[in-house]
Amino acid sequence: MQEELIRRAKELLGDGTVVRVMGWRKGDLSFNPEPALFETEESLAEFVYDGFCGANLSKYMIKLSKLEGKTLVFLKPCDTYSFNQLVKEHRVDREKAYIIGVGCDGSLDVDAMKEKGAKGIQEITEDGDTVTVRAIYGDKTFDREDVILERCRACKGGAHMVYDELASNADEEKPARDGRFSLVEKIEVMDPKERFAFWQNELSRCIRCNACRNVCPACSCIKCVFDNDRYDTAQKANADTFEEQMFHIIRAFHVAGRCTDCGECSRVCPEHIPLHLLNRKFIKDINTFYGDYQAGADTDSRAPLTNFTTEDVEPSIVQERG
Amino acid sequence: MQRIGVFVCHCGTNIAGTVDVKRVVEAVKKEPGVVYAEDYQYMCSEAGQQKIADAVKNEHLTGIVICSCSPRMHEGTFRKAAEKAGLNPYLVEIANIREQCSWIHKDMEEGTEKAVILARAAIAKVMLNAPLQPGESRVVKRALVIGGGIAGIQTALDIADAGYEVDIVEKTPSIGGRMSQLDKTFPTLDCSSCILTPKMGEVNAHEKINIYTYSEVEKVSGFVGDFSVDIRKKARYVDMDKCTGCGLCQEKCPSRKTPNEFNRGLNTRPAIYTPFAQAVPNVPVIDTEACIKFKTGKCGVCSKVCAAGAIDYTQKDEIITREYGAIVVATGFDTINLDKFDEYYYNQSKDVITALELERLMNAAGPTGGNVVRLSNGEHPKNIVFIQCVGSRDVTCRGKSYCSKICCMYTAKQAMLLKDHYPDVDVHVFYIDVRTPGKNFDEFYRRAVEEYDVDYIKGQVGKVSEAENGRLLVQGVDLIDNRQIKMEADLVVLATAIEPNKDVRKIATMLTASIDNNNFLTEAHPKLRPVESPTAGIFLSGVCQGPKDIPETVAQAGAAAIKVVGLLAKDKLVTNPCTAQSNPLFCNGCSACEKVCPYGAISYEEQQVMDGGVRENRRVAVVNSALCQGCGACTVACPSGAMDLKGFSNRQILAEVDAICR
Amino acid sequence: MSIEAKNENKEFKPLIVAFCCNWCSYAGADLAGSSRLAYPADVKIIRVPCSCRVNPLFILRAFQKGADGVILCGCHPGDCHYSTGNYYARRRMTLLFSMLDYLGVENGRTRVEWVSAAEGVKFSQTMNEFVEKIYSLGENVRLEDLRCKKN
Amino acid sequence: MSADAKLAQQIREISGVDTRKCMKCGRCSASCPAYNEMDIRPHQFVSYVQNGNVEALMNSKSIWKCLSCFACVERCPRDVKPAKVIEAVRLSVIRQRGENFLSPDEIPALLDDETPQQLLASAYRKYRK
Amino acid sequence: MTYSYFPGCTLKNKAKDLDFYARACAKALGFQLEEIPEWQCCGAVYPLASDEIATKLSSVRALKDAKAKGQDLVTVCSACHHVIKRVNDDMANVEEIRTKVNNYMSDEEPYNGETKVLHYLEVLRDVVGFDAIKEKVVNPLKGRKIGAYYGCMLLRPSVTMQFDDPENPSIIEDFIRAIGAEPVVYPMRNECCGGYISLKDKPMAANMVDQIMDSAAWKGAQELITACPLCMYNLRNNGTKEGLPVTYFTELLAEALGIKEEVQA
Repeated sequence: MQEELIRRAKELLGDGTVVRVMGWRKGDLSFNPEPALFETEESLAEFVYDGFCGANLSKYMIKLSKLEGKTLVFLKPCDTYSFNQLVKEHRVDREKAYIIGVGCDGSLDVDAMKEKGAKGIQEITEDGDTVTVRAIYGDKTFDREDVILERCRACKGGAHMVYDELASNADEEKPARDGRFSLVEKIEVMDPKERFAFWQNELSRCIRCNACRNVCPACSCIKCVFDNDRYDTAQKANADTFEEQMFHIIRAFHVAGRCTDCGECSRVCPEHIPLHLLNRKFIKDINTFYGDYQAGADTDSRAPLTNFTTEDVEPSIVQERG
Repeated sequence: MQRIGVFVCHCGTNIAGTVDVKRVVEAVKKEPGVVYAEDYQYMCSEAGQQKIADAVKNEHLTGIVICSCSPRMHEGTFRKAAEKAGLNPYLVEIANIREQCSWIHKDMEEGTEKAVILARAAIAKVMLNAPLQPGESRVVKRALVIGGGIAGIQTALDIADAGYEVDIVEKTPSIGGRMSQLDKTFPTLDCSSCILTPKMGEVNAHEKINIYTYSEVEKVSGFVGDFSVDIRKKARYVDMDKCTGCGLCQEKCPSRKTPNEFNRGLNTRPAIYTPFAQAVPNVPVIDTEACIKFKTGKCGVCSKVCAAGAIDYTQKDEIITREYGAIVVATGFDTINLDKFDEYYYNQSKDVITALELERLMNAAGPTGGNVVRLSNGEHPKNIVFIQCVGSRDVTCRGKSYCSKICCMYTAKQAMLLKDHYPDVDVHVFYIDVRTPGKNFDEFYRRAVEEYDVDYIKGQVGKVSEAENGRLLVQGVDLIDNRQIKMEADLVVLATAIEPNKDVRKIATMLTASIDNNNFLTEAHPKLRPVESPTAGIFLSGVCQGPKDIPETVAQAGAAAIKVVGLLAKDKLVTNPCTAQSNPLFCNGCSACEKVCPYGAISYEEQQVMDGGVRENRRVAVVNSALCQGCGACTVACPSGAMDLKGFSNRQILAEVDAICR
Repeated sequence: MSIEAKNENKEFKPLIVAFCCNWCSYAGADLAGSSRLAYPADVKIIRVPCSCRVNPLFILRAFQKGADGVILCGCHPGDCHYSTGNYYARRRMTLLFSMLDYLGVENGRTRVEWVSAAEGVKFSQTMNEFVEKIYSLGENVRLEDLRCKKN
Repeated sequence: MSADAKLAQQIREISGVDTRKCMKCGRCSASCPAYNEMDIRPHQFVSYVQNGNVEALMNSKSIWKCLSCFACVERCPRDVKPAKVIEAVRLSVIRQRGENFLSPDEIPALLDDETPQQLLASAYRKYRK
Repeated sequence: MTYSYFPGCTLKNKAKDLDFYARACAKALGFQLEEIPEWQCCGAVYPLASDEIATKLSSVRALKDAKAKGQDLVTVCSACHHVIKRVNDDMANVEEIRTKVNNYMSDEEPYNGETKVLHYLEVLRDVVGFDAIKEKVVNPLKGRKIGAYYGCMLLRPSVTMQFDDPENPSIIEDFIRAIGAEPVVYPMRNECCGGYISLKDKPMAANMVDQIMDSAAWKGAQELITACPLCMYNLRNNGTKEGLPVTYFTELLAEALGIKEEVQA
C-alpha cells in the first residue's frame, strides 16, 4: 500500500498537479510515525503508511492552503469529516488540496499492546488481521481487533466524505460500527457522585500540555480564547485558576456541533484521559435533542449551535429526564 | 489609573428605609479604584445631578457608579448628567438597589449587604467601561400603519396632515374596522357610520395616504428610522383600476351561502363581495373558497356581467417591499370565543347573541334591516336580558382577567335604544359593577335607568336554558334583594369580553415588540410613554394596547401620530453605541457569528492582518454598527473570543460575576 | 417521622447569580420590585442585553468562583426583543446543563426561565423556588475540584 | 387576633380558599340549586368569612343544605370555590362542637330497601366525623 | 387492553347490576377489567377540606396498586370516579397533600399521581370508540327516546375531571346514539339531583327530582340513564310523582350488545 501511495505522490509532484505532499514519515520507533511535509520526490523515501498512521492530517491544511500551489494530502475516511468541517468554516481552501482517500483497517494502539504484556517493543508488523510484536521480553501476536484504538471500535465507516481520488485499499462500502455511545451511556447511568468521581479521577491527571488542543482539527482558532487576554480567561493575564480548571469543559463546548468525533484528542493525551467522551456526550445530546447530525458530513448544513427550531426542548429536560 | 466615584441615592425612604446608605458609602470607599463616595436624598434631582458634576470636576473622575433605582428608569438621566460634566456618558454604571434590593427585602442588614455587593459589581464593571460614541442612522420619511380601523385611520390622517407619507395595511377587503359594524355610539348616540364614513373618504382621497386593503404584513426587518417591510397584497381577482363598484357581480353571484363576516355570521354573502355598502375601496374581492369558478372551473358569471371587464381570475398575490421610518400597530380587537361558556346557551340558541351581533341587528343596513327580532322565529322580543362581564374579569382558564371597559357603556346604549325603538319591551341588565368613568358617561347610564326604566339587577346569571314555552329561562341572582331569579326571556345579550386581534402575536414577533400575557402590546412606560412600544420606532394605537372606547382610541391615535411625526421630523437618529465588534487578530473567519445574527449585520472581508510581526491576508468578520442592535448572540457563537460587545464586554460581565462571587 | 416533615437547612447561605435579559426579565425583576414581591437576597442579578449574550463561560466562572446556583432568564420563546436570541440561548444552555450533569455537578443548580416584562409575579416565584431548590441541594460540589483529586 | 378572626382564619386554612379573591359578582348564588333552601347564601359565606363572622355561618342551616354539586365552583370567575368554604364551616361545626345533624340512632328509620351504601357513607361523611 | 378496576362499595351491593353489566360488556368489547385486590371504599365524598389526609388514603392505595401494575384505573360509579380522580389530581399537583400522604403511607416509592384515572364511559369513547360499539350492537334500541342524566360528579369541577364540556356535555348522548336509540337533550341533565341530602331531607330531594323528571319528560324522553347509583336511587325513589324509568347505562349497553340475558343468568 505504502509503495502505491509513494508512486502516486511522485507522479503528482512530477506532473505539477501538486507542489508538496502532506503525509506521514517514519519515526524513531516502529510505532510512532509522524505527520510530515514532503517537497521533493526524493524525500518521499521516508514516507510511511501503516496502522500507526492514526494522525489526522486535515488540520495541517489550514496553514498549507495559505501557500502557493496545491498540496497533496492523504486522508483516512474519518479524517475527511474534519477536512469538510474546516471547509465549512472557511479555514481550508478546497481548491488548494488534492486529496487521496486512503483506506483504513483501524489505527493500532501501542498502549493496548503494552497493556497486554508486550514489553520492550522493538518491531511491530501487520499481516491482515494479525499483528506481531517483536519485543525484548518475549514476542507477542495479537488479533488486530484487540489492539486498535477505542475510536476505531466505533468507526464511522469506510466512506470518504471528500476526495479527488481513492487509493486501491479504500473501501467505501465498509459499514459503520455500532456502540459509539456505549461508553457515554455507561457514565450517564452512574449516580452524580460517581460521575463526579469518575471525571475527577480523569481530569485531575491533566498536565495542561495542550496536546489535545494542538491536535484537534476543530480547535483551530488562530488564537485560543485561553490565550486571549481581552477575555479575562487566560491564566497568564489574570492570576487565577479559571483556565486551569475549566479548560476541558469550555474546550468541549467550543467544539460542540463542530467536533467530528475523530478521537485525536484522546489518542495524543499523554495521560490517557478519555477526552473524546466529553465531545461524544455533546454529539449524543445533539442527536437526541435536535436530530441526528454529523459534523463534516457536508460543507453547507447549519451547525446545531448556530441553528434552532421554535419547538426545541427546554433546558429543564436535563432535570426532567433525571 | 481609574478614579471612580460612587453615589448612593436614598430615594427618600424608598432605599434608605431598608438599606443603610451610609454603610454602603463606607464599604464602597474601600474598593480599589474608588476615590470618592457620597450619599444623597434624591440623586436624580437637579441638586443630585449637580453633586455628580462637581465630583467629576473636583475629583477628576474617570467613571461613576450610581446606586439607585433601575437603570431602566434613570440611566438616561445620569448619562446626560455625566456628559454635561464632561465625562463620556457610557462611563456610567447603575447599581439597582431599589427595585432589586430595598423594595423586596425587609431586613436592613440583608438589604445593606446586598446593596454593597451590587455596588461592587457595578464598580468592577465600570472599571472596564470604555468611552463610546453613538453613531448615526437615516430616517425614512414614511410611516406604516398596520390596521385600518378607526385607530389606524386617525393615526394615518394625523401623520399625513403633518406632511408625511403614510401607508395603511388592512387585512380585510375594506378599511373601517369594528367601528363600521356599530350602529350608534355612546354617549351622544350619533350614528357610527355617519361619523366614520367621512373619515374613510378622507383617508381614501388624501394624497399622502396609500391604502393596501386585503393585504398583510409578511416580514419586517431593519430598525427605528429604517425598517424594510414586505407586504403581501392578496389577489382580489378584481382589477382595482377597472372596477366601477356597480355591485352587479355581487348581485348575480350564484354562490351565496358563505357566512357574512361583517354581520358576524347572522346572514350570508356571495363569493364575490364587498363587506359593506360604504366599503373603501368600493371594489369587491373573490373568496376563492366559496367561488364556484375556483372550485369547479365552471361558472364565471361575475366576469360575464362585469361591463368594465374588471374580473381577472388569473391575479396572483403580490409582495410589495417598502421602507418606513416608523410603524404604528393598530390591529384592534375581536370578541372572545364563547365555546367554554355553554351555561349561557350561546352555541345552543339563536336567541342568545353577543352585543356586537345586536349592533348588526339594530343597524338599518344589517341582516334584519334594523329590526330587532328573535333569530329563532323572527318575532319581536318582549323581554330582553343583558348579561355583563361574560369572560371579562375572569381569572380562570375560561376568560380574561381584565375589564373589557366598553361593555358597561354600550350595554346602557343598547338598552336605551331598544326601549326607545320598542317601548313595550322589558330590559334587564345583570351586572357586577357599572363602570362609567368618562365625560357624561355616568349621566348616560343613569338616563337608561331613570328615563328609560331599564332594570339594572346587581347580580349575575348562573345559567340560561330553554323554557317549556320555547322562550329562554334565565336563572340569576339579585344580590341586593338576596333572591334567586328565574326569569323567562326572548333575547339574551352577552357583553362578551374583547381580546386583541388574533394576528397581533405574529405581528408583534415580526416587529420584536413586546406583548403581555393577554396579547396586548406593551407600552414603553404605562404612564409616561403610553403610545410607544419599548422597541424603538414601533408605536401603538387603539385596542391593540388595551381595551378602550372610540374617543379614547381617537385620542391615542393622535398621540401615536405625533410621536411618529416627531421621529420622522428628524434627519438623523443617534444609534446605540453598544454594538458588537470583531478583533481581526483573533477572528478565524469561521462564519459562526454571521449565522446567528438576526440583523444581517455581519459580513466578511479579506483583510491584511499584522500578527506577531507576520503580515497575512485573512478572512475576518466585520460588523455594520448601523445594523447591529447589540444582542450579543455572535459573541457566544465565536469560539475564539474575537467578537465582543461594547458596553457588555466579556471582561465586564466576568468582572461582575467575580465581584458578586467574591 | 412527622407527616409535616421537610428538610430545612438554615445555616447555609447560598450564592445565586441571575442573568437577566434587559428587555423582558430584567424588567420583570423591576416589576417584582415595584410590586414588592419579595424573594431572597441571595439572588444577585446581572443585566445582559439578551439571554443569547450569556456565554456558558460566564456560568462556569460563577460556579468556579463559588456560586451555588445560576439562573438565566430571558424573554419567552417567540418574544425575544432581538427575535431569535433566546432560541440560541435555549440550545446552548440545554447542552451546557446536560454536560454539567454528565460531569456530576448536580443538576438543579442551573435553570433557565422565560420571564416577560409583565411577569413580576413569575419572576419572584421563580426566584423563590430556585432559592429553595438550592437550599435543598446544599452547598455546591466545587467545580474546580474536578481538577484536583482529594484522597 | 380576636376569636372571630381566628375562626375565620381557620376556615380559610381548612378550605384553602382565599376569600379576598371574591369580587362579589354572585355567580355562585345564581348557580346554586339549593339557594332557596338556604338562609345564608353561597356568596354570603365567602363574605362572612372575609368579615370574620363565622359564628353566624356555624349556626346556619345552609351548611346542611349544600349538595357539594360544584356548580358554584365551576362558574366562579375568580376561582374562589364557595363549596369549599361551606364544607369547611360544616367540618368545623362537626369537629368543634361534636354536633351531629344526623345521629346514628335515627338512621334505621331513614333506610329503605334500595338505599345505596354510597348514600350512607356520604351521609356519615357529610354529617359527622 | 387490561385496566385496573375499582368497583366501589355500592356496586358490590345495591348496584350489582351496574357492575355485572360493566364487566360483561367490557369482555364483549375486548377489554379486561382486573379488580384491584382488597380495595377499600373511596369514602363516597371527595374530602374538600385541605387538612383531610386519612380520608384520601384508600383512593391513593388503589391508585398505587394500578401504578404498580402499569395499568390505567377504571371506575363505573360516578362518585368513586369523582373521588379517585380528584385525589389523584391532588397527589400530582398539591405538594402539601402529596408530602403528607406519602409520609403517612411511608412506602419506599412515593406516589405522585402517575396513574391515569378513567371512567368507563371514557374508555368507551376514547379507547373502544362509539363507532366500534355501533358495529358490535346486535340489538339496536331503535325508537327508544332516552335522556342522559349526568348529574354533578362526572362533570364538575371540569378543570380536574376533564370529562366533557360541563355545561353542554355530549358523551352519554353519543353513547345513546351508538346503541341505536335516540338521545333527548333536556336542560336539567347536568343539574344536581340532591342525592346527598336524600337520607335526611326528603322534601328537598323530591323537589329536585321532580324538576329533573319534568324537564326530561317535557323534552320527550321516555326513560333516563345514569352512571351513578346515588342518582339512580334518588331519581327512582324520591320524586313526588310517577317519574320516568331510570336504568344504568351499562344495562342498556348489555341489552344492545345482546348479552343482557346471559348476564342475568
